[in-house]
Amino acid sequence: MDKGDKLPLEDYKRYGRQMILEGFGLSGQLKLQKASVVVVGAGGLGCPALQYLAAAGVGRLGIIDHDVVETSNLQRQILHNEQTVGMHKTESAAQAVRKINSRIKVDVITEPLSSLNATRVLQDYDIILDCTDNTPTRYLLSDTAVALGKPLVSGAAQRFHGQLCVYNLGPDGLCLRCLFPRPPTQTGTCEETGILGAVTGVIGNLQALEAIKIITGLHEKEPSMLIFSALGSPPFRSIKLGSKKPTCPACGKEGKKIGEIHEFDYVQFCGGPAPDWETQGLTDS
Amino acid sequence: MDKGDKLPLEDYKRYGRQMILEGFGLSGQLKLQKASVVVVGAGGLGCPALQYLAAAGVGRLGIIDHDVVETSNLQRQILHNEQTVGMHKTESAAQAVRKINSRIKVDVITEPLSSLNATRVLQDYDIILDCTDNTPTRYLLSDTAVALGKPLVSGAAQRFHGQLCVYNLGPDGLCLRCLFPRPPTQTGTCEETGILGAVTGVIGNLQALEAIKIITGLHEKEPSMLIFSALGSPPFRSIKLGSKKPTCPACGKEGKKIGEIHEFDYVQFCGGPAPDWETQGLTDS
Amino acid sequence: MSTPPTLTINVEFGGGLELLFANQRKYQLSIPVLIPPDTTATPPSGSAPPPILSKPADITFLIRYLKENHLKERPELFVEGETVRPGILVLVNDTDWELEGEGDYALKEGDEIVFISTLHGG
Amino acid sequence: MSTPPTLTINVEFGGGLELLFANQRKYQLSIPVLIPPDTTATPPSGSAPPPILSKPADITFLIRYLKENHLKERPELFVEGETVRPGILVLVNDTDWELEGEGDYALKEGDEIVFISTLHGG
Ligand SMILES: [Zn+2]
Ligand SMILES: [Zn+2]
Repeated sequence: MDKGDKLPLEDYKRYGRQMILEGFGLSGQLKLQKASVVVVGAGGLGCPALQYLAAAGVGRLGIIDHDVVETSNLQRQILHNEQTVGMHKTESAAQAVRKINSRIKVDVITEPLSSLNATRVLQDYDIILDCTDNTPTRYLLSDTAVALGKPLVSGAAQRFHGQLCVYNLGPDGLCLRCLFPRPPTQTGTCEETGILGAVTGVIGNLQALEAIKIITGLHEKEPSMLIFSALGSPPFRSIKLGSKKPTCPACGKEGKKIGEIHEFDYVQFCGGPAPDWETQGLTDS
Repeated sequence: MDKGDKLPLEDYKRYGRQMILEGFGLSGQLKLQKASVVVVGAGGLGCPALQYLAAAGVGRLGIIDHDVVETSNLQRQILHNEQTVGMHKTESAAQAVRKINSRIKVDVITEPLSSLNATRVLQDYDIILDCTDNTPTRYLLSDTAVALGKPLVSGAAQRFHGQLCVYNLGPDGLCLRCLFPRPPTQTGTCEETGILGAVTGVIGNLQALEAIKIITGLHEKEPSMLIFSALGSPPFRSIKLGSKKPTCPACGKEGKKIGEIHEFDYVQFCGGPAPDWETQGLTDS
Repeated sequence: MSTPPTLTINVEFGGGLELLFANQRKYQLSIPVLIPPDTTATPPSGSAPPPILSKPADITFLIRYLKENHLKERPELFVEGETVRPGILVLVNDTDWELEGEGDYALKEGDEIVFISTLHGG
Repeated sequence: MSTPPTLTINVEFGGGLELLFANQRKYQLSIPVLIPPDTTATPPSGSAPPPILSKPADITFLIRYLKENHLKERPELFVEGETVRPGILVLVNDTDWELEGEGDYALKEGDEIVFISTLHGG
């Protein structure tokens, strides 16, 4: 898919408003064109993220989801609509993404992500966006991103709150397990919490922005987490995080690691895929 | 259009995820259903704002713009697409909005906003969103919002930067002229500056969120401005602002006002409408 | 009898944790400067014999203090043993507590300690 | 001869104003605590006769100081007379300078003064 270092004249017109930005230029646009991003979850976070990645001209987008569109999704999952209710979210989102930008490649991956397929499915992409809605998949994505050496742009949203963090970026970038070596003990319930659509929009949008910054070399790579609270004053708070921890069970130094990665970290106890107890050895490859 | 205090069963399903939020509930959804919001500018800010207002179920949306969709818009104006290039932005956006939510009323206003029609066009709506791209229209909107006593949710974006401020909210809410009594002297050029799509997305999204908070009564009404810089660390900064100024030429106290509102404040010297020198007296009505 | 010296700190809850604390997001607390090495979280009262105060109040103390004085429901969603449960981020003046010594961080006048539950939804 | 006392303040530019200041967003400046009532922005130098210092350095002084020492191009986009041009927001420790006395605000050690150009694009 490499088109060399030339951009069609049409693309100058289309992407000109971002190409004239300082530090962006033709080289930035070419980097976007050659880049691939996989968006895991085509829901409240994935929809706005896909939208702005496609509009900016990221050359290849992967969309992973195995759910179908439901009416209750429409208050926030803005790539889906009344006509696509019942369709797979991947197909519905891909249709919308192709409409925004017919010139990019869109991969549709309609299978549940598990420790069995994560490496295979994610390895083709430069950057992984965590737009999922559950903790086990978040750990699976973090561990896989570490194993594959790829940055993971992680977003989360619930009620009036949102969070954004880039994991495993650069040689010092921490991972999810550096912060929380083991997943929270599951409380047994998986009832749906409330969520305001615009909150997922803000976070998903910022995920696209982080990915674009990483691709174009504009990311400053300081480890931090952004915390958003729609009713808060101030609404945004940035938290300084440390670097990668030598003791991290996922990305730490061999011999210094504390704790283990368990296969059941990846299993949702309320409707997720059945556990496969054969460990995948994702920790180091 | 008042449907009373009942919500169709279908809407419980559709909006349930936001209705279960604390402080929202059925009454919040009914308030949204009865509310009307006018979005001035269907560009980089207006598109994401319209999207999330429509998805949340705001009963009536007005879209004001007199431009047509161009290819150079597509990197950020995510309601328009390759097929709607050449179409009026209002029509293109309305088409997308109706697809997101067929059950809301959408008004298409394809005329340039000026001091001659602003009051008439804006008076029917509860909240005004400033999604415009020029200073004269920003002053026209602020002065008209003051005259009509309506909150103005103002967004702006340029290069890697964005700003968000709610003007004229509640009895003490300041207006644009409280901050800047007169418009910046125009430097004569109107060349287009660079803009990253995701930056307009974040701000437009937040404008929808502010409108939803105001409508549902969740807004805390503390005067502040949010400053966003995509490459900054931290990226967001909240600024405390004062209340309404008695000396403000627009919203100040009669007898204490300093300075005047000029008709030429509303005129773009680079391609805007021809000035109408007959003053409209928007300052107090 | 003299009151032991106290320090004032600001505590904030986010990400939903405030729901466990009477839905109040911000607390201003007066806590003792020094605590006994094996202190309970009960603040020293004037009538009891004064305990031996030998250790500065740290975040481990604060967690216990919050649990015993302000936590209203489902303690298992806030604490686990002597620390917070996995998935809760603790910030000392907007910095991850990891960088500040975690539970052993000695509280200082005016510190802002934030507990944020990480979110999983999307 | 003794150096007049100075205070250290942090200045930041945003919204595009940094482009006028060599594209550098943050400056740490040492400025005199006291300035002559009719001061020029030239910092007092050791060799010149010491001026009469009678007035605390305020934001009006800072604006002139920035213009004369750090502004690289198009001064009309930053200053207008003795103040900033319309459309520039001045913040004193994250608060609109309006609430702090505008140009007359006397600078204090460690103050963070931010100049932000308001945006018009959309
Ligand atoms: Zn790690
Ligand atoms: Zn005013």
